[in-house]
Amino acid sequence: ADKVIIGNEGTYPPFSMITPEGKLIGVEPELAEEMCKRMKVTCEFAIMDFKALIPSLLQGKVDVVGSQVTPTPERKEKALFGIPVVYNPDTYVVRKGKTYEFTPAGLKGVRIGVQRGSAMATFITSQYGDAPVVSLYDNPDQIKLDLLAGRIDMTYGAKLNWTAELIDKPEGKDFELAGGDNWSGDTSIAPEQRGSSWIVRKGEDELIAKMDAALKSMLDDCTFTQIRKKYLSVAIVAAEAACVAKEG
Amino acid sequence: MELLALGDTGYGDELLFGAVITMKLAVYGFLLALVFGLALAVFALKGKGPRWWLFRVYASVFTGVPSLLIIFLFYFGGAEIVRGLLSPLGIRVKLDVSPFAAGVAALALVYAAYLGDLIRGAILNVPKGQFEACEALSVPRRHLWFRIVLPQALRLALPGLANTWIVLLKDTALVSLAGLNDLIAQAKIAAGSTKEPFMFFTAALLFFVLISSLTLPLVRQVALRLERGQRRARV
Amino acid sequence: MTFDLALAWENMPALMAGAWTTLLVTVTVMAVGGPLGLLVSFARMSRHRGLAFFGAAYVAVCRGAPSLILLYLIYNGLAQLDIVREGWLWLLFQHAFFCVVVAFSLNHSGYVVEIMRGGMEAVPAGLIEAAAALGLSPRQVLWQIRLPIAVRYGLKAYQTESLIFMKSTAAVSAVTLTDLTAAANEIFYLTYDPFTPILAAGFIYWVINNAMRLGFGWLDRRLNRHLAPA
Amino acid sequence: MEFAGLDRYPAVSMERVDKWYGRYHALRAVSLTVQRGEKLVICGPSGSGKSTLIRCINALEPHEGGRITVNGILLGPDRVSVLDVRREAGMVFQQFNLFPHLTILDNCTFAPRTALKMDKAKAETLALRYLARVHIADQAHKYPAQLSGGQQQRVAIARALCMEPRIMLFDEPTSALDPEMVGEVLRAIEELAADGMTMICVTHEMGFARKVADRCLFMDQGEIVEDAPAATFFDAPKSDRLQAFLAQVLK
Amino acid sequence: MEFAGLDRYPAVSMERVDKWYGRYHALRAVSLTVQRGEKLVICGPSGSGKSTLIRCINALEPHEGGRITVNGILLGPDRVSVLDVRREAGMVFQQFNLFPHLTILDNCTFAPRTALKMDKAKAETLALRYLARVHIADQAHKYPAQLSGGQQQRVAIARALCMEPRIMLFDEPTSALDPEMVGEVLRAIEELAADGMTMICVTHEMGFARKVADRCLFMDQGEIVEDAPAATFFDAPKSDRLQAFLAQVLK
Ligand SMILES: Nc1ncnc2c1ncn2[C@@H]1O[C@H](COP(=O)(O)OP(=O)(O)OP(=O)(O)O)[C@@H](O)[C@H]1O
Ligand SMILES: Nc1ncnc2c1ncn2[C@@H]1O[C@H](COP(=O)(O)OP(=O)(O)OP(=O)(O)O)[C@@H](O)[C@H]1O
Ligand SMILES: [Mg+2]
Ligand SMILES: [Mg+2]
Repeated sequence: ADKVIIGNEGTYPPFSMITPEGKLIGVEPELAEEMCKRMKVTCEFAIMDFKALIPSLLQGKVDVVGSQVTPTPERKEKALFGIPVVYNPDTYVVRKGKTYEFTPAGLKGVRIGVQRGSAMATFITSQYGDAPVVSLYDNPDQIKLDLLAGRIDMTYGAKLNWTAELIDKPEGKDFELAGGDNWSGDTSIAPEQRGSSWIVRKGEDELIAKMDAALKSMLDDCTFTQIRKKYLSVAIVAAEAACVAKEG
Repeated sequence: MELLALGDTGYGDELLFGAVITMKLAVYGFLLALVFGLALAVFALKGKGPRWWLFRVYASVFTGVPSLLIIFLFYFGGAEIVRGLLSPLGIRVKLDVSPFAAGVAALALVYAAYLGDLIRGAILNVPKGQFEACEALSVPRRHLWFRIVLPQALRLALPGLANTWIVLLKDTALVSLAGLNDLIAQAKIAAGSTKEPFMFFTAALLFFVLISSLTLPLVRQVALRLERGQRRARV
Repeated sequence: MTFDLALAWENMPALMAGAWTTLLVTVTVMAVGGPLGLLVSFARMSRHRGLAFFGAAYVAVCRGAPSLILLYLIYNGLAQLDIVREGWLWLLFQHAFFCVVVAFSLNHSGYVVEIMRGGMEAVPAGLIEAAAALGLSPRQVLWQIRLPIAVRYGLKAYQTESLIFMKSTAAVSAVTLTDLTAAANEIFYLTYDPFTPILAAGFIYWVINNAMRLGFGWLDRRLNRHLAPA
Repeated sequence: MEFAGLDRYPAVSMERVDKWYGRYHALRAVSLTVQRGEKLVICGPSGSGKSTLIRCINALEPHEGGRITVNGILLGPDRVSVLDVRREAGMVFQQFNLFPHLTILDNCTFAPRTALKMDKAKAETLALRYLARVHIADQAHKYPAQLSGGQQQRVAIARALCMEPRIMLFDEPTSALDPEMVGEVLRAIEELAADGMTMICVTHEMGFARKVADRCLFMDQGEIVEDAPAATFFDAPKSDRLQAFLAQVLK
Repeated sequence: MEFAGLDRYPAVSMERVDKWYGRYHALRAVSLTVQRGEKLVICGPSGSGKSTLIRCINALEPHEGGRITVNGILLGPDRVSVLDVRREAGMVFQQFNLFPHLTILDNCTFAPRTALKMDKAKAETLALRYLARVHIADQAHKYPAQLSGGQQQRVAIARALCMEPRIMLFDEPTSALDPEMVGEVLRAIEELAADGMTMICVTHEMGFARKVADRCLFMDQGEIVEDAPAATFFDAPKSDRLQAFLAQVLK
């Protein structure tokens, strides 16, 4: 393929966002641009709701979903996953001073907000059944608003994002992370290989192989880490370890 | 407020582009719906024959189901539907339905059903004498329709048309859910990137209120023009 | 284009739960927005300039704004205000359902105002004069003659608005409620089947729509008994 | 009848009444006295102010200058006595104006029950009596749209009578009717007239006027141009305008 | 006039024409011959089929049985000759049916320009000539709603004349008019009659019928009950039904 259309959501800082000039920036778009350069293809971004990304991929409207997708059994049936671009474990965000026991009994009646159509939503229902009161949101911003407003007691979502978007910010002073790191994806995946990836349609084995090769080379020469550092201070994949160590 | 500025410092220009897309979507959708609705109205004009029933079935489906579902259906399934329709003819096409195309098609088909009903009612309300006078004067069909009946029907249908336009305009908001970068989508993106949702949503709200408020005086102008001759000159 | 009957059947309980939410929202909003619209229509038609202006502005905003945005501003916007969050209002506004009812009632009532106004203005002046000539007070004329007749005139327009509004309640998924459309979308996100959940939900909407139509038809026959041939 | 002294007042008296519609002078210093029991017919060209005149008597239109008294009740420009006056004077319109959503019986009982707080049974007895008087009691349970124009107009008369007014005002009661139905309505009015009720009737039915009226008025451009007993009115019109009018109407 | 032989045909001939509205038998074997230049008046009670009769002549209603020929053109049930027949016969309706959104002049030029492809200047000259003939050329640039009923009806006559028909059909041309305006329209029709045009007119204006008609028909229940010269029609009606009808209409 000479031209690859990459789907991205544009509303997921710091991984993906849009500047006032209307430019798509963030960890993932920049990684993707570098990847395309190395693959010697021209890339074009299509920005859409996260929920529309996978259907658009399946319908051929985009060639790659360039927003981190957590592998679940259902998704793996439909698409090919590349190497992880981010291991972003999921965690709970709760009000400071509240302790919960993360079992169906412990969360009985507790109000949890999660994103619609996400692996996290599936995880919560599979873990706790209908014990907690689950509210479904279209995007994490709405979850944050309701968390602040007190409509929900906790949320369950990507640790990196919640740290950057709430805990590290002044309005997040009353909140803390809880429940440790969790993996909402396919549990059959070995822990060291866990992580969210970019995906392509089934049958595009050639494309995914080229992408993986390009990403690997970026990891190896530490370009990956340089790009990541522009937005985030901590490593996002295990494969970064060498580069992180080198720089001390 | 500088977040709403035009140019590189704010999202004003993005919103504006979004607004242009929204307007384009609404205008194309409405015009197509009008043409198609008119065709349906004329098609189903006469009494309760098979054509009327066919129209009822069509209207029942397209007005019975939310436009959002029809937009989704066209967006995610449109290519397949068209391929399915064409393949018996031996035509194979590679085609992709853009959100804009899906939006226009869905809005046009849905609102054609509403407008068809409206226009049909208006035509039936044109006094029968107007048709008879034309017949008695041997006026050709084409002139009967385009110069006598439709102008008068338009006058009767106008308030309903204005109403439908406003409803359709607001319905365009749904196409953002299929990935079109219209005003609502731009407002969502700006809100997501800046974490200032209220400013952008209020701006979007004002845009819709403004357009629909402008519609009414505009319609009044058109009405006055169409009403030419209907008003009794007060002496 | 394939419709997966098994999948649709398997998800029927989720779809029905969604449909129940859709119905509940629709009925509640009609019960709240109808009388509210009637009230504002009096302001809109009032000779008092301030009231009339309020009525006109109310219609412009409530009718002109997409309910999705209205809903968003009420649900998330009001929650930003400390007076709302710390006062008794929070007891109400903390619930998504309450916000939905408020937002949609504003929207719905905007239409009701215009429908009522149209109906009231269409009542022949002669009928009102006849009632006045019989010695009825202006209040009696309004409530006993003008209003009942205006309601009959407006019924068709109200039916159209209600049916459109019922379908527009799909926007409630933006504030955590899972209505019929949201339920269908949940299934879609899990299966990525572009047809089955949408067509199944579409069918349920169609049924609700026609049930409402029948209800209105019945009401119309009851109210317009006097037009039936002897 | 309750007031022994009532007979001293004329049924209607107008003194130099002026009526403006915006800048249009619709009644120009009209003076008129109608005695109790008198039958008055008003005619005149379209736009001459006939309807305006009787609508002022009934306070359906406010008047700007002069005095109107109805059975001794002064209808000042302040209009405080509007409801009282309307109970004295019943009105029948050209377009019937029956309430379409009420049955014939309900049309007739409606005003007595709401305005006079009469109880249901009494109001219905009353209504049936007046419906019988206009020969239409058998239609009591139908709706207006189910009756012919002539029947509807007779219901309108019964409805006005149910308020037991002392004066009846008719504004072209037969001009919206098919020629064949005019007769039945005029007959109903004639019967009322025979009962001694005070009546003011705008009509162009000259035959009817001749037979029923004590007195005829001719109006033109907001003024009463001629006011004469019925006989001389038709046979010896004085003013040119009335002569021309009669010539045209009688062909 | 172009056809020398045209005079041999009667203007209208109907032979045992039947017309059904669904299961309602509206015309029952009606036969009728109208000679060129003849003035025919049709009267009869409401619903007797008068309108149906003249609408059949103009092919506004198809007929089910029998033959209708208009100036020799056969209007078979196959209706192929509809357009030809309509050019022979102009029609004036009770409700005028002017085009409300066109000026008076445009109302008159519309059919000549669209149906006859006449050019604008010629059509306007023609229209102004016929508008002048009904004394209304000065209103040419107004809209119908700005004219009185009588004026509107005269425009409708001019509009029909602009197609230069050889026969004019009038369906109660004055019954939607105020009494004062009837005269002016009847005068306009009288003038046409004086010019020798063939005319069939449904009307209840007996004075007019007496003055203008050569022959009068009385219809009842879809049949022609009486067909007589105007004089004997009014003064010596033969059938009971016509006698009863005349008694009622003339009061
Ligand atoms: N509400 C109004 N506003 C302005 N002008 C009015 C109004 N009602 C009546 N007029 C004018 O007042 C004049 C008298 O009207 P009125 O209705 O009394 O005439 P009329 O004698 O009853 O005529 P008609 O025989 O047509 O009923 C007319 O010129 C009319 O145009
Ligand atoms: N389109 C129609 N469908 C069914 N019945 C009709 C139709 N038009 C007329 N009729 C019936 O045919 C009969 C004759 O109607 P027509 O209009 O010819 O009567 P008319 O003599 O012109 O009466 P009028 O004086 O009321 O105009 C009536 O009984 C009428 O109800
Ligand atoms: Mg009048
Ligand atoms: Mg007729």
